[in-house]
Amino acid sequence: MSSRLVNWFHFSSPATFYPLAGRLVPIFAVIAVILIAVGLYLSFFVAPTDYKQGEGYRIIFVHVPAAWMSMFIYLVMAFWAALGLIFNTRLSMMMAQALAPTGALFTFLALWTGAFWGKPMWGAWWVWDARLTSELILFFLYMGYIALQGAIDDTRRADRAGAILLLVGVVNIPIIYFSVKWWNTLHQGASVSLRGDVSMATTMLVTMLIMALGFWAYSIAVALKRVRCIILERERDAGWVGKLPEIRA
Amino acid sequence: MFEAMTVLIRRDLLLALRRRSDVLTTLFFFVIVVSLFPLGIGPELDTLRLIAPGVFWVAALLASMLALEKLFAGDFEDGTLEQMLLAPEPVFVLVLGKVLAHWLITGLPLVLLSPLLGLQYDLPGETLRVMVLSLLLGTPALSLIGAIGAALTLGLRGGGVLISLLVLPLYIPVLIFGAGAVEANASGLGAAGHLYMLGAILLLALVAAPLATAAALRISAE
Amino acid sequence: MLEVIDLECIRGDRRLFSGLGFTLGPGELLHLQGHNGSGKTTLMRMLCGLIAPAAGEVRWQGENIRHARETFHRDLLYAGHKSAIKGDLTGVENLRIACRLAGITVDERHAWDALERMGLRGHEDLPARVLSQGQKKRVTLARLLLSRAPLWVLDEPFTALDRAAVAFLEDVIRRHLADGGLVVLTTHQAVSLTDEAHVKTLKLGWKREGDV
Amino acid sequence: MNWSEFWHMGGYALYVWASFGVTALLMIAEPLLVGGRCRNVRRRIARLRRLQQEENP
Repeated sequence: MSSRLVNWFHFSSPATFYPLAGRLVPIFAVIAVILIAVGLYLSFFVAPTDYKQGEGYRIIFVHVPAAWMSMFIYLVMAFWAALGLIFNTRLSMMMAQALAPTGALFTFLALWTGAFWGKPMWGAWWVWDARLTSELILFFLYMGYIALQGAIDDTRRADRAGAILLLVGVVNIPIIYFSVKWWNTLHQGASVSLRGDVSMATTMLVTMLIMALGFWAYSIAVALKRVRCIILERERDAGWVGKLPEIRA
Repeated sequence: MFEAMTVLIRRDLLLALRRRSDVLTTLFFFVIVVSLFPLGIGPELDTLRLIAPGVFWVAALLASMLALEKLFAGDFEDGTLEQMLLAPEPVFVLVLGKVLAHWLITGLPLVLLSPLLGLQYDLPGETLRVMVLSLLLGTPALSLIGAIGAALTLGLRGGGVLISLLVLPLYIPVLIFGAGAVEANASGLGAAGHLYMLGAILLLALVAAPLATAAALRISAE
Repeated sequence: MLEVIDLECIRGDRRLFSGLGFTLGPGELLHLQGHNGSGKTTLMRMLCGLIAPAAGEVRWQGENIRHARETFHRDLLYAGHKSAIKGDLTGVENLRIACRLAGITVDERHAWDALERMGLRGHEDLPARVLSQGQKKRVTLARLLLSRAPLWVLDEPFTALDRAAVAFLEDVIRRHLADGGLVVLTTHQAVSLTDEAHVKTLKLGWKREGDV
Repeated sequence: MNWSEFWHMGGYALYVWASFGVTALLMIAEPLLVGGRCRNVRRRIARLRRLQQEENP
């Protein structure tokens, strides 16, 4: 076993990962705050007013990163689920479970901001645009995973059942997106998609990237904090939990 | 190799014959849902003709999902599921048999009945033919994908609602291409493209779904 | 030959047992003892491969059962708490289907004969739901007469059986052991099976490690 | 760009501030909720351990 593999597994035991996560949470939290602050400044004061949509288009600086994150987090959850099933490491299952609420949050935000952007631009709160519809279905997938986790008491079964659902879901996402796109173009003709016509000035793209990275750092911080809770909940009888300073105090 | 599978199929069909009520409830559910819409929307035939594909497909989808809960529940309670997991055959082959039997009991009757119900919506012969074809390709895919949800939620309280939450998002492509095929045919676009896609989804489900269901069964039966 | 090496089981964040190890050779019977909830049933299901162990492994004929799943299942017969019987099918149908699922084709006459020897004369073709608990148990155990699997894992086989059935079942098990079969069973009744040389006991729950 | 124009957001004030506002709200609420959950878990474990110590010192 190469040394790299050995120490990689070293962190896969909850006891060693718990303190590491504790140190990482504040670091990523600070990164997130800085990036989002810069992103907000850019999106309000630097990005030019769009000639067609005026100031309203600035909503994309929240809508797009949230949509990216909702998809990215689901893929990361599926990655942890696959890892957990193959190596039978319970920690990766916990990571997938820790990411779920944050992923659902970003999906909801993507839908919320999409609606608030659609109203002034297209006159309707909800537009059956291919991307928005797929986002809605992704939200159902998140809700399904969280409901399944909640319904099973035995944590081992909950982990592995959730992992299977994630893998089945991740295989279906391209199919769902393709079928929704086909359905969308078929019924409405090539409807102008929400972002199709906004001229992508470089500053806008940069702002979106910075906001996305900020959201990414935020997700890691929240997920790591939540995974610490999950580890404590599951390892409450373990000896090392008893010796923790915050428990003994 | 398929000997145990055929045994399972014959057993489930025998059980369905012995307990006819299970078969009929799914069928009547489909009939009732399809008949409700004209009452809700009004008797104008041209509007009915417009909404028919969607109504039929959503009704078929809900009927198949309702029947899912009983797919493994009976075997789980009386212990035959354990014997299935301990059979010398690969589990996904047995799952294929179970799902095929389930489709023969709940899916096929819908397909055969839909032309009759189509008359309620004054659908021309050609549209009815495409409707039956799309349902014939779609309902097995629904059963295969639904089986994953049934296996995951085995023995859980509130299983029925949970299954629908897990499985509905995965049903959407089948619904889109199924209803789309009928609608495309009615509007003269030709349904070939949709039916091919439906066939592709069915093939993918045939290959992948039993494997996922087998793994889920093994986890749930622990 | 059944080998269990350093087996550990965690159920719902609680460790039921760990470091469990024993071997069972042809003609030997392992009698699992322990208070309720000590993990007897869990261990039996783990021996069958229904439950994945948290650590350690179970080997049959030197091969880990998780790798050689199909061949192991051909040699295994598991009778759990549940009857594994369909209420709507008759005793004969249940028996024939159970055997076909285990890979043994049994014709009508053999099935009737097996059920008769299990004391179910006249009840063979009744739907199983009308049978009493004891009669259902006999239909389940009728598979032992027709099975060729060397390894039997029986969970509380004697419950709900009357004295005559218990005696008959002990005789069946004795003959199976004599033919070089292996049996793992749990029971609360006093069991006078074979001479002590071949009977191993494993106490669970009293001590961390099982003493064999 | 003075402040009143900024808040006005070219007539899209409602939409822009509803989007950014809810995003900010949720992204502050979630860490607080998780923090609360962690504190409860720690407190419960600490109480359980104290009980165990009293039972068999």
